[in-house]
Amino acid sequence: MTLLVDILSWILIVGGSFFTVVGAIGTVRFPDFWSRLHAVSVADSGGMLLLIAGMCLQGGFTLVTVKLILIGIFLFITGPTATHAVANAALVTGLRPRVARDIEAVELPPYSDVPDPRG
Amino acid sequence: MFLLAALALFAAMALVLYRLYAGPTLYDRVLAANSFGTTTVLFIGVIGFLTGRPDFLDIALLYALINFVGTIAVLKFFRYRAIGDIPQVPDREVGS
Amino acid sequence: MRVVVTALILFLLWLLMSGIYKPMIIGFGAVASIVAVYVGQRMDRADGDRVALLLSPLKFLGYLGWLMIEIAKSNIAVTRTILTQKMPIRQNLFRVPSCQRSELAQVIFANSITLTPGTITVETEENDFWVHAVSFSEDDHEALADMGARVAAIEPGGAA
Amino acid sequence: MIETLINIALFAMLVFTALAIVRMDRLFAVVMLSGVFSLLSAMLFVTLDAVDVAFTEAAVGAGISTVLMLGTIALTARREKAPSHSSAVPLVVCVVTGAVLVYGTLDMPNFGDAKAPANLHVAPDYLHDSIEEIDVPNVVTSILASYRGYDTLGETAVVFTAGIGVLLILSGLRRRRRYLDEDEDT
Repeated sequence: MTLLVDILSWILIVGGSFFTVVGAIGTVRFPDFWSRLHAVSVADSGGMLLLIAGMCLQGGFTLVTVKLILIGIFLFITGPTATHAVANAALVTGLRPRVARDIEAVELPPYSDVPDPRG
Repeated sequence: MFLLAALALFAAMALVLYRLYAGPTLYDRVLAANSFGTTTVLFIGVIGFLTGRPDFLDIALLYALINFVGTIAVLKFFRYRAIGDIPQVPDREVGS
Repeated sequence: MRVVVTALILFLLWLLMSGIYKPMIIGFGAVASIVAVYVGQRMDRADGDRVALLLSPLKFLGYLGWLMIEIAKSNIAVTRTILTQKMPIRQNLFRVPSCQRSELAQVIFANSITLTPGTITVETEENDFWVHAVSFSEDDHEALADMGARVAAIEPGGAA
Repeated sequence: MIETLINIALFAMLVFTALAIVRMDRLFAVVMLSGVFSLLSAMLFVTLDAVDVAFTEAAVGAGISTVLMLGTIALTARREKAPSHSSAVPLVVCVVTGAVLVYGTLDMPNFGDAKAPANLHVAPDYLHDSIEEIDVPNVVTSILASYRGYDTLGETAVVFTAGIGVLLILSGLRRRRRYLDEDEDT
Protein backbone atom coordinates (compact mmCIF):
# COMPACT_ATOMS: atom_id res chain seq x y z
CA MET A 1 0.00 0.00 0.00
CA THR A 2 2.71 2.46 1.01
CA LEU A 3 4.69 1.32 -2.03
CA LEU A 4 1.74 2.14 -4.27
CA VAL A 5 1.37 5.59 -2.68
CA ASP A 6 5.09 6.20 -3.04
CA ILE A 7 5.09 5.25 -6.71
CA LEU A 8 2.06 7.43 -7.38
CA SER A 9 3.52 10.44 -5.62
CA TRP A 10 6.83 9.88 -7.46
CA ILE A 11 4.98 10.04 -10.75
CA LEU A 12 3.02 13.13 -9.71
CA ILE A 13 6.02 15.02 -8.38
CA VAL A 14 8.25 14.18 -11.34
CA GLY A 15 5.46 15.25 -13.68
CA GLY A 16 4.90 18.45 -11.73
CA SER A 17 8.61 19.28 -11.77
CA PHE A 18 8.68 18.61 -15.51
CA PHE A 19 5.77 20.95 -16.24
CA THR A 20 7.21 23.66 -13.96
CA VAL A 21 10.53 23.59 -15.80
CA VAL A 22 8.80 23.48 -19.19
CA GLY A 23 6.72 26.52 -18.27
CA ALA A 24 9.85 28.39 -17.21
CA ILE A 25 11.62 27.41 -20.43
CA GLY A 26 8.60 28.69 -22.31
CA THR A 27 8.78 32.07 -20.58
CA VAL A 28 12.32 32.40 -21.88
CA ARG A 29 11.85 30.94 -25.36
CA PHE A 30 8.54 32.42 -26.47
CA PRO A 31 8.88 35.53 -28.62
CA ASP A 32 6.37 37.98 -27.12
CA PHE A 33 4.31 38.77 -24.06
CA TRP A 34 1.09 37.18 -25.27
CA SER A 35 2.64 33.79 -25.88
CA ARG A 36 4.54 33.94 -22.58
CA LEU A 37 1.22 34.17 -20.77
CA HIS A 38 0.48 30.65 -21.93
CA ALA A 39 3.88 29.32 -20.89
CA VAL A 40 3.35 30.66 -17.39
CA SER A 41 -0.04 29.05 -17.20
CA VAL A 42 1.54 25.65 -17.91
CA ALA A 43 3.66 26.01 -14.77
CA ASP A 44 0.83 27.55 -12.77
CA SER A 45 -1.88 25.01 -13.49
CA GLY A 46 -0.28 21.71 -14.50
CA GLY A 47 2.92 21.94 -12.50
CA MET A 48 1.26 23.36 -9.40
CA LEU A 49 -1.59 20.83 -9.35
CA LEU A 50 0.68 17.82 -9.82
CA LEU A 51 3.24 18.95 -7.23
CA ILE A 52 0.55 19.70 -4.63
CA ALA A 53 -1.14 16.36 -5.31
CA GLY A 54 2.17 14.53 -4.93
CA MET A 55 2.94 16.28 -1.66
CA CYS A 56 -0.60 15.51 -0.41
CA LEU A 57 0.00 11.81 -1.02
CA GLN A 58 3.24 12.00 0.94
CA GLY A 59 1.58 13.92 3.76
CA GLY A 60 -1.07 11.27 4.45
CA PHE A 61 -4.11 11.99 6.60
CA THR A 62 -2.71 14.91 8.57
CA LEU A 63 -3.17 18.65 8.96
CA VAL A 64 -0.30 19.07 6.52
CA THR A 65 -2.49 17.65 3.78
CA VAL A 66 -5.34 19.94 4.78
CA LYS A 67 -3.05 22.96 4.48
CA LEU A 68 -1.71 21.73 1.16
CA ILE A 69 -5.25 21.33 -0.14
CA LEU A 70 -6.07 24.85 1.05
CA ILE A 71 -3.02 26.19 -0.77
CA GLY A 72 -3.99 24.18 -3.84
CA ILE A 73 -7.56 25.50 -3.88
CA PHE A 74 -6.35 29.04 -3.37
CA LEU A 75 -3.81 28.85 -6.17
CA PHE A 76 -6.35 27.07 -8.37
CA ILE A 77 -8.67 30.07 -8.07
CA THR A 78 -6.19 32.96 -7.95
CA GLY A 79 -3.75 31.69 -10.59
CA PRO A 80 -6.07 32.18 -13.57
CA THR A 81 -7.47 35.36 -12.00
CA ALA A 82 -4.00 36.90 -11.80
CA THR A 83 -3.17 35.78 -15.34
CA HIS A 84 -6.41 37.30 -16.58
CA ALA A 85 -5.65 40.53 -14.71
CA VAL A 86 -2.21 40.79 -16.31
CA ALA A 87 -3.58 40.06 -19.79
CA ASN A 88 -6.47 42.47 -19.35
CA ALA A 89 -4.24 45.27 -18.07
CA ALA A 90 -1.91 44.74 -21.03
CA LEU A 91 -4.81 44.85 -23.50
CA VAL A 92 -6.40 47.90 -21.91
CA THR A 93 -3.17 49.86 -21.87
CA GLY A 94 -2.61 49.25 -25.56
CA LEU A 95 -0.36 46.21 -25.87
CA ARG A 96 -1.92 44.53 -28.91
CA PRO A 97 -1.50 40.82 -29.55
CA ARG A 98 0.07 39.91 -32.86
CA VAL A 99 -2.33 37.73 -34.81
CA ALA A 100 -0.98 35.05 -37.10
CA ARG A 101 -0.68 36.09 -40.73
CA ASP A 102 -3.20 33.65 -42.14
CA ILE A 103 -5.98 34.71 -39.74
CA GLU A 104 -8.04 37.79 -40.27
CA ALA A 105 -7.72 39.93 -37.16
CA VAL A 106 -10.96 40.87 -35.40
CA GLU A 107 -11.64 44.41 -34.40
CA LEU A 108 -10.59 45.27 -30.90
CA PRO A 109 -12.34 47.60 -28.52
CA PRO A 110 -10.72 51.03 -28.59
CA TYR A 111 -8.62 51.29 -25.45
CA SER A 112 -5.17 52.65 -24.75
CA ASP A 113 -5.71 55.46 -22.30
CA VAL A 114 -2.29 54.92 -20.77
CA PRO A 115 0.72 55.39 -23.04
CA ASP A 116 3.92 53.38 -23.16
CA PRO A 117 3.44 49.90 -21.69
CA ARG A 118 7.22 49.61 -21.37
CA GLY A 119 6.98 51.20 -17.92
CA MET B 1 12.20 12.66 -5.08
CA PHE B 2 11.80 16.00 -3.31
CA LEU B 3 15.39 16.81 -4.19
CA LEU B 4 14.45 16.45 -7.84
CA ALA B 5 11.45 18.73 -7.32
CA ALA B 6 13.63 21.28 -5.52
CA LEU B 7 16.16 21.24 -8.35
CA ALA B 8 13.39 21.66 -10.93
CA LEU B 9 11.96 24.58 -8.98
CA PHE B 10 15.42 26.15 -8.79
CA ALA B 11 15.83 25.87 -12.54
CA ALA B 12 12.40 27.38 -13.03
CA MET B 13 13.23 30.23 -10.65
CA ALA B 14 16.47 31.02 -12.46
CA LEU B 15 14.75 31.09 -15.86
CA VAL B 16 11.87 33.22 -14.58
CA LEU B 17 14.38 35.56 -12.94
CA TYR B 18 16.06 35.98 -16.30
CA ARG B 19 12.72 36.94 -17.85
CA LEU B 20 12.08 39.34 -14.98
CA TYR B 21 15.39 41.03 -15.67
CA ALA B 22 15.14 41.03 -19.46
CA GLY B 23 11.65 42.50 -19.62
CA PRO B 24 10.95 43.91 -22.23
CA THR B 25 7.48 45.20 -21.22
CA LEU B 26 6.23 45.92 -17.74
CA TYR B 27 3.68 43.13 -18.06
CA ASP B 28 6.35 40.56 -18.73
CA ARG B 29 7.85 41.56 -15.43
CA VAL B 30 4.57 41.41 -13.52
CA LEU B 31 3.90 38.00 -15.03
CA ALA B 32 7.38 36.77 -14.14
CA ALA B 33 7.08 38.09 -10.58
CA ASN B 34 3.72 36.35 -10.16
CA SER B 35 5.15 33.12 -11.51
CA PHE B 36 8.14 33.48 -9.21
CA GLY B 37 5.76 33.82 -6.27
CA THR B 38 3.95 30.61 -7.20
CA THR B 39 7.29 28.85 -7.49
CA THR B 40 8.24 30.15 -4.05
CA VAL B 41 5.06 28.77 -2.52
CA LEU B 42 5.74 25.35 -4.02
CA PHE B 43 9.39 25.52 -3.03
CA ILE B 44 8.60 26.21 0.62
CA GLY B 45 6.30 23.18 0.60
CA VAL B 46 8.99 21.00 -1.00
CA ILE B 47 11.64 22.27 1.44
CA GLY B 48 9.38 21.26 4.31
CA PHE B 49 9.20 17.70 3.02
CA LEU B 50 12.89 17.65 2.09
CA THR B 51 13.99 18.50 5.61
CA GLY B 52 11.34 16.24 7.11
CA ARG B 53 9.49 19.06 8.87
CA PRO B 54 6.46 20.03 6.79
CA ASP B 55 5.37 22.71 9.27
CA PHE B 56 6.24 25.63 7.04
CA LEU B 57 3.08 25.45 5.01
CA ASP B 58 1.57 28.38 6.93
CA ILE B 59 4.22 30.58 5.36
CA ALA B 60 3.49 29.07 1.96
CA LEU B 61 -0.20 29.91 2.40
CA LEU B 62 0.66 33.45 3.50
CA TYR B 63 2.86 33.83 0.45
CA ALA B 64 0.14 32.62 -1.85
CA LEU B 65 -2.15 35.31 -0.41
CA ILE B 66 0.43 38.11 -0.52
CA ASN B 67 1.53 37.18 -4.02
CA PHE B 68 -2.00 37.43 -5.37
CA VAL B 69 -2.81 40.66 -3.57
CA GLY B 70 0.52 42.15 -4.65
CA THR B 71 0.01 41.28 -8.31
CA ILE B 72 -3.46 42.76 -8.31
CA ALA B 73 -2.20 45.87 -6.49
CA VAL B 74 0.55 46.43 -9.04
CA LEU B 75 -1.83 46.03 -11.96
CA LYS B 76 -4.48 48.20 -10.35
CA PHE B 77 -1.86 50.82 -9.72
CA PHE B 78 -0.76 50.71 -13.31
CA ARG B 79 -4.32 50.96 -14.53
CA TYR B 80 -5.53 53.76 -12.25
CA ARG B 81 -2.32 55.39 -11.02
CA ALA B 82 -3.49 55.03 -7.44
CA ILE B 83 -3.69 52.42 -4.71
CA GLY B 84 -6.63 52.42 -2.37
CA ASP B 85 -9.88 53.97 -3.50
CA ILE B 86 -10.27 54.16 -7.23
CA PRO B 87 -10.88 57.80 -8.13
CA GLN B 88 -14.43 58.63 -9.11
CA VAL B 89 -13.46 59.96 -12.54
CA PRO B 90 -10.93 57.43 -13.76
CA ASP B 91 -10.41 59.00 -17.19
CA ARG B 92 -9.17 62.23 -15.79
CA GLU B 93 -6.99 60.56 -13.19
CA VAL B 94 -5.42 58.29 -15.76
CA GLY B 95 -4.80 61.07 -18.19
CA SER B 96 -3.10 63.32 -15.69
CA MET C 1 -26.83 35.87 10.93
CA ARG C 2 -24.21 36.58 8.33
CA VAL C 3 -21.82 37.83 10.99
CA VAL C 4 -22.18 34.64 12.98
CA VAL C 5 -21.53 32.49 9.93
CA THR C 6 -18.43 34.50 9.03
CA ALA C 7 -17.06 34.19 12.56
CA LEU C 8 -17.75 30.46 12.56
CA ILE C 9 -15.97 29.98 9.25
CA LEU C 10 -12.97 31.97 10.49
CA PHE C 11 -12.90 29.91 13.67
CA LEU C 12 -13.05 26.69 11.66
CA LEU C 13 -10.11 27.89 9.58
CA TRP C 14 -8.22 28.64 12.79
CA LEU C 15 -8.87 25.11 14.05
CA LEU C 16 -7.63 23.66 10.77
CA MET C 17 -4.50 25.76 10.70
CA SER C 18 -3.41 25.53 14.33
CA GLY C 19 -3.47 21.80 15.02
CA ILE C 20 -3.09 22.32 18.78
CA TYR C 21 -6.23 21.72 20.73
CA LYS C 22 -5.77 23.05 24.24
CA PRO C 23 -8.54 25.12 25.86
CA MET C 24 -6.45 28.29 26.08
CA ILE C 25 -5.35 28.25 22.45
CA ILE C 26 -8.82 27.42 21.18
CA GLY C 27 -10.03 30.33 23.30
CA PHE C 28 -7.49 32.61 21.60
CA GLY C 29 -8.82 31.44 18.25
CA ALA C 30 -12.41 32.18 19.20
CA VAL C 31 -11.54 35.65 20.50
CA ALA C 32 -9.44 36.39 17.42
CA SER C 33 -12.16 35.42 14.97
CA ILE C 34 -14.80 37.41 16.86
CA VAL C 35 -12.55 40.49 17.01
CA ALA C 36 -11.75 40.15 13.30
CA VAL C 37 -15.43 40.05 12.38
CA TYR C 38 -16.21 42.95 14.73
CA VAL C 39 -13.46 45.12 13.26
CA GLY C 40 -14.58 44.24 9.76
CA GLN C 41 -18.11 45.24 10.71
CA ARG C 42 -16.89 48.52 12.15
CA MET C 43 -14.88 49.33 9.04
CA ASP C 44 -18.02 48.81 7.00
CA ARG C 45 -16.07 47.94 3.88
CA ALA C 46 -18.00 44.81 2.91
CA ASP C 47 -19.95 45.58 -0.24
CA GLY C 48 -22.95 43.53 0.86
CA ASP C 49 -23.03 41.62 -2.40
CA ARG C 50 -24.48 38.18 -2.11
CA VAL C 51 -23.10 35.52 -4.37
CA ALA C 52 -25.68 32.80 -4.71
CA LEU C 53 -23.88 29.48 -4.58
CA LEU C 54 -26.62 27.79 -6.54
CA LEU C 55 -24.61 25.00 -8.07
CA SER C 56 -25.47 21.38 -7.75
CA PRO C 57 -22.40 19.97 -6.00
CA LEU C 58 -22.43 16.57 -7.71
CA LYS C 59 -22.47 18.04 -11.19
CA PHE C 60 -19.83 20.52 -10.14
CA LEU C 61 -17.54 17.72 -9.02
CA GLY C 62 -18.13 15.95 -12.31
CA TYR C 63 -17.26 19.14 -14.14
CA LEU C 64 -14.05 19.48 -12.09
CA GLY C 65 -13.02 15.99 -13.09
CA TRP C 66 -13.66 16.75 -16.74
CA LEU C 67 -11.74 20.03 -16.37
CA MET C 68 -8.72 18.19 -14.93
CA ILE C 69 -8.59 15.96 -18.00
CA GLU C 70 -8.82 19.00 -20.25
CA ILE C 71 -6.03 20.73 -18.31
CA ALA C 72 -3.84 17.64 -18.71
CA LYS C 73 -4.51 17.47 -22.45
CA SER C 74 -3.81 21.11 -23.13
CA ASN C 75 -0.76 21.04 -20.84
CA ILE C 76 0.73 18.34 -23.02
CA ALA C 77 -0.17 20.28 -26.16
CA VAL C 78 1.47 23.49 -24.98
CA THR C 79 4.49 21.55 -23.67
CA ARG C 80 4.93 20.17 -27.17
CA THR C 81 4.71 23.68 -28.57
CA ILE C 82 7.37 24.91 -26.17
CA LEU C 83 9.80 22.07 -26.63
CA THR C 84 9.78 21.61 -30.40
CA GLN C 85 12.61 23.30 -32.22
CA LYS C 86 10.46 25.50 -34.40
CA MET C 87 7.67 26.63 -32.10
CA PRO C 88 4.41 26.33 -34.06
CA ILE C 89 2.81 29.50 -32.74
CA ARG C 90 -0.40 30.68 -34.34
CA GLN C 91 -1.75 33.41 -32.12
CA ASN C 92 -5.28 34.62 -32.40
CA LEU C 93 -7.73 36.72 -30.43
CA PHE C 94 -11.35 35.76 -30.92
CA ARG C 95 -14.77 36.04 -29.34
CA VAL C 96 -16.41 33.21 -27.44
CA PRO C 97 -20.08 33.56 -26.58
CA SER C 98 -20.86 32.87 -22.92
CA CYS C 99 -24.32 31.39 -22.53
CA GLN C 100 -24.29 31.18 -18.70
CA ARG C 101 -26.89 33.16 -16.83
CA SER C 102 -25.46 33.67 -13.35
CA GLU C 103 -22.31 35.69 -12.78
CA LEU C 104 -20.77 32.86 -10.80
CA ALA C 105 -21.06 30.49 -13.74
CA GLN C 106 -19.54 33.08 -16.04
CA VAL C 107 -16.61 33.44 -13.65
CA ILE C 108 -16.19 29.67 -13.57
CA PHE C 109 -16.24 29.55 -17.36
CA ALA C 110 -13.71 32.37 -17.74
CA ASN C 111 -11.40 30.86 -15.15
CA SER C 112 -11.69 27.44 -16.77
CA ILE C 113 -10.65 28.94 -20.10
CA THR C 114 -7.64 30.54 -18.46
CA LEU C 115 -6.78 27.42 -16.46
CA THR C 116 -6.38 25.30 -19.56
CA PRO C 117 -3.00 26.38 -20.92
CA GLY C 118 -3.12 27.66 -24.47
CA THR C 119 -6.23 29.79 -24.04
CA ILE C 120 -6.64 32.88 -21.89
CA THR C 121 -9.65 35.06 -21.25
CA VAL C 122 -8.47 38.57 -21.96
CA GLU C 123 -11.59 40.69 -21.74
CA THR C 124 -15.15 40.11 -20.63
CA GLU C 125 -18.15 41.74 -22.17
CA GLU C 126 -21.86 41.30 -21.53
CA ASN C 127 -22.32 38.08 -23.50
CA ASP C 128 -18.88 37.51 -24.97
CA PHE C 129 -15.39 36.71 -23.80
CA TRP C 130 -12.31 37.72 -25.72
CA VAL C 131 -10.05 34.69 -25.74
CA HIS C 132 -6.41 34.66 -26.75
CA ALA C 133 -4.99 31.38 -28.04
CA VAL C 134 -1.34 30.65 -28.63
CA SER C 135 -1.66 27.90 -31.21
CA PHE C 136 -5.10 28.51 -32.65
CA SER C 137 -6.94 25.99 -34.76
CA GLU C 138 -10.46 26.15 -36.12
CA ASP C 139 -11.56 23.42 -33.68
CA ASP C 140 -11.01 25.75 -30.75
CA HIS C 141 -14.35 27.46 -31.31
CA GLU C 142 -16.18 24.16 -30.95
CA ALA C 143 -14.11 23.02 -27.95
CA LEU C 144 -14.76 26.24 -26.04
CA ALA C 145 -18.46 26.17 -26.92
CA ASP C 146 -18.56 22.64 -25.52
CA MET C 147 -16.90 23.82 -22.31
CA GLY C 148 -19.40 26.67 -22.05
CA ALA C 149 -22.29 24.28 -22.41
CA ARG C 150 -20.84 22.09 -19.67
CA VAL C 151 -20.58 25.06 -17.33
CA ALA C 152 -24.15 26.06 -18.16
CA ALA C 153 -25.23 22.52 -17.28
CA ILE C 154 -24.09 22.82 -13.67
CA GLU C 155 -26.28 25.84 -13.11
CA PRO C 156 -29.67 25.19 -11.51
CA GLY C 157 -32.26 24.63 -14.22
CA GLY C 158 -29.50 24.42 -16.82
CA ALA C 159 -29.78 21.94 -19.64
CA ALA C 160 -28.48 18.71 -18.16
CA MET D 1 24.92 18.66 2.04
CA ILE D 2 21.55 19.30 0.44
CA GLU D 3 21.02 22.38 2.57
CA THR D 4 24.41 23.75 1.55
CA LEU D 5 23.51 23.35 -2.10
CA ILE D 6 20.15 25.05 -1.56
CA ASN D 7 21.82 27.90 0.30
CA ILE D 8 24.40 28.37 -2.45
CA ALA D 9 21.73 28.43 -5.15
CA LEU D 10 19.54 30.85 -3.19
CA PHE D 11 22.45 33.17 -2.44
CA ALA D 12 23.51 33.14 -6.09
CA MET D 13 20.03 34.22 -7.14
CA LEU D 14 19.98 36.80 -4.34
CA VAL D 15 23.22 38.35 -5.60
CA PHE D 16 21.93 38.35 -9.17
CA THR D 17 18.73 40.08 -8.06
CA ALA D 18 20.65 42.69 -6.08
CA LEU D 19 22.90 43.46 -9.07
CA ALA D 20 19.84 43.66 -11.32
CA ILE D 21 18.19 46.12 -8.91
CA VAL D 22 21.30 48.30 -9.01
CA ARG D 23 21.60 48.21 -12.78
CA MET D 24 17.94 48.71 -13.66
CA ASP D 25 16.71 52.24 -14.29
CA ARG D 26 13.02 51.46 -14.79
CA LEU D 27 11.62 51.86 -11.32
CA PHE D 28 8.65 49.52 -11.78
CA ALA D 29 11.05 46.74 -12.62
CA VAL D 30 13.02 47.64 -9.50
CA VAL D 31 9.87 47.26 -7.40
CA MET D 32 9.19 43.83 -8.93
CA LEU D 33 12.80 42.77 -8.38
CA SER D 34 12.81 43.90 -4.77
CA GLY D 35 9.67 41.83 -4.20
CA VAL D 36 11.55 38.85 -5.60
CA PHE D 37 14.54 39.75 -3.41
CA SER D 38 12.41 39.55 -0.30
CA LEU D 39 10.87 36.25 -1.45
CA LEU D 40 14.37 34.82 -1.88
CA SER D 41 15.55 36.00 1.52
CA ALA D 42 12.41 34.57 3.08
CA MET D 43 13.23 31.21 1.47
CA LEU D 44 16.67 31.45 3.08
CA PHE D 45 15.03 32.08 6.45
CA VAL D 46 12.84 29.04 5.92
CA THR D 47 15.85 26.86 5.23
CA LEU D 48 17.35 28.24 8.44
CA ASP D 49 14.15 27.23 10.32
CA ALA D 50 13.51 30.87 11.27
CA VAL D 51 9.79 30.68 10.68
CA ASP D 52 8.87 33.92 12.45
CA VAL D 53 11.42 35.96 10.53
CA ALA D 54 10.15 34.46 7.29
CA PHE D 55 6.62 35.48 8.26
CA THR D 56 7.71 39.04 8.93
CA GLU D 57 9.73 39.19 5.75
CA ALA D 58 6.70 37.97 3.81
CA ALA D 59 4.34 40.53 5.27
CA VAL D 60 6.72 43.50 5.29
CA GLY D 61 9.10 42.83 2.42
CA ALA D 62 6.84 41.38 -0.24
CA GLY D 63 3.60 42.98 0.86
CA ILE D 64 3.77 46.38 2.50
CA SER D 65 7.02 47.72 1.09
CA THR D 66 5.92 46.90 -2.48
CA VAL D 67 2.75 48.90 -1.97
CA LEU D 68 4.63 51.77 -0.32
CA MET D 69 7.19 51.91 -3.11
CA LEU D 70 4.43 51.95 -5.71
CA GLY D 71 2.80 54.81 -3.84
CA THR D 72 6.12 56.64 -3.88
CA ILE D 73 6.50 56.10 -7.62
CA ALA D 74 3.03 57.54 -8.11
CA LEU D 75 4.20 60.74 -6.43
CA THR D 76 7.58 60.96 -8.15
CA ALA D 77 9.03 59.82 -11.46
CA ARG D 78 9.01 56.40 -13.09
CA ARG D 79 12.53 56.51 -14.48
CA GLU D 80 15.72 56.83 -12.52
CA LYS D 81 17.66 60.01 -13.23
CA ALA D 82 21.28 59.77 -14.31
CA PRO D 83 23.59 60.45 -11.35
CA SER D 84 24.85 64.01 -11.32
CA HIS D 85 28.31 63.25 -9.93
CA SER D 86 30.70 60.36 -9.98
CA SER D 87 30.11 57.42 -7.69
CA ALA D 88 33.76 56.76 -6.82
CA VAL D 89 33.65 58.15 -3.27
CA PRO D 90 30.46 56.31 -2.22
CA LEU D 91 31.92 53.12 -3.67
CA VAL D 92 35.06 53.49 -1.57
CA VAL D 93 32.98 54.22 1.53
CA CYS D 94 30.82 51.13 0.92
CA VAL D 95 33.79 48.85 0.29
CA VAL D 96 35.62 50.07 3.40
CA THR D 97 32.52 49.71 5.60
CA GLY D 98 31.87 46.24 4.22
CA ALA D 99 35.46 45.21 4.82
CA VAL D 100 35.30 46.46 8.41
CA LEU D 101 32.06 44.56 9.01
CA VAL D 102 33.49 41.36 7.55
CA TYR D 103 36.61 41.84 9.70
CA GLY D 104 34.33 42.19 12.71
CA THR D 105 32.58 38.90 11.99
CA LEU D 106 35.90 37.03 11.94
CA ASP D 107 36.00 37.11 15.76
CA MET D 108 32.46 35.88 16.14
CA PRO D 109 31.74 32.23 16.92
CA ASN D 110 30.74 30.04 14.01
CA PHE D 111 27.14 29.64 12.98
CA GLY D 112 25.48 27.09 15.25
CA ASP D 113 28.49 26.84 17.56
CA ALA D 114 27.40 25.17 20.80
CA LYS D 115 30.06 27.08 22.79
CA ALA D 116 28.98 30.52 21.60
CA PRO D 117 28.15 32.87 24.50
CA ALA D 118 24.58 33.27 23.25
CA ASN D 119 24.04 29.53 23.48
CA LEU D 120 25.50 29.13 26.98
CA HIS D 121 23.71 31.71 29.12
CA VAL D 122 19.91 31.78 28.90
CA ALA D 123 19.24 29.82 25.72
CA PRO D 124 19.43 26.37 27.42
CA ASP D 125 16.95 27.54 30.06
CA TYR D 126 14.58 28.81 27.41
CA LEU D 127 14.85 25.60 25.43
CA HIS D 128 14.43 23.46 28.52
CA ASP D 129 11.66 25.24 30.39
CA SER D 130 9.60 27.04 27.78
CA ILE D 131 7.07 24.24 27.30
CA GLU D 132 6.36 24.06 31.04
CA GLU D 133 6.44 27.77 31.70
CA ILE D 134 4.72 29.23 28.65
CA ASP D 135 2.89 26.25 27.14
CA VAL D 136 3.45 27.36 23.54
CA PRO D 137 4.97 24.68 21.29
CA ASN D 138 7.20 27.02 19.25
CA VAL D 139 10.16 28.17 21.33
CA VAL D 140 10.87 31.23 19.21
CA THR D 141 7.31 32.40 19.69
CA SER D 142 7.44 31.93 23.44
CA ILE D 143 10.72 33.88 23.65
CA LEU D 144 9.40 36.71 21.50
CA ALA D 145 5.97 36.97 23.05
CA SER D 146 6.65 36.11 26.67
CA TYR D 147 10.27 36.15 27.87
CA ARG D 148 10.94 39.29 25.88
CA GLY D 149 7.38 40.51 25.64
CA TYR D 150 8.08 44.18 26.49
CA ASP D 151 10.86 44.24 23.92
CA THR D 152 8.50 42.97 21.24
CA LEU D 153 5.79 45.38 22.33
CA GLY D 154 8.18 48.29 21.90
CA GLU D 155 9.31 47.06 18.49
CA THR D 156 5.74 46.62 17.32
CA ALA D 157 4.86 50.12 18.51
CA VAL D 158 7.80 51.57 16.57
CA VAL D 159 6.92 49.69 13.38
CA PHE D 160 3.27 50.63 13.72
CA THR D 161 4.11 54.31 14.19
CA ALA D 162 6.41 54.23 11.20
CA GLY D 163 3.74 52.63 9.05
CA ILE D 164 1.10 55.16 10.09
CA GLY D 165 3.53 57.99 9.44
CA VAL D 166 4.40 56.80 5.94
CA LEU D 167 0.74 56.29 5.09
CA LEU D 168 -0.14 59.77 6.35
CA ILE D 169 2.63 61.38 4.31
CA LEU D 170 1.69 59.49 1.14
CA SER D 171 -2.05 60.09 1.35
CA GLY D 172 -1.61 63.73 2.38
CA LEU D 173 0.64 64.42 -0.59
CA ARG D 174 -1.72 62.77 -3.00
CA ARG D 175 -4.72 64.71 -1.72
CA ARG D 176 -2.87 68.01 -1.89
CA ARG D 177 -1.81 67.25 -5.43
CA ARG D 178 -5.40 66.50 -6.39
CA TYR D 179 -6.54 69.83 -4.94
CA LEU D 180 -3.82 71.57 -6.91
CA ASP D 181 -4.99 69.88 -10.11
CA GLU D 182 -8.55 71.00 -9.50
CA ASP D 183 -7.37 74.56 -8.91
CA GLU D 184 -5.59 74.52 -12.22
CA ASP D 185 -8.66 73.27 -14.02
CA THR D 186 -10.99 75.96 -12.73
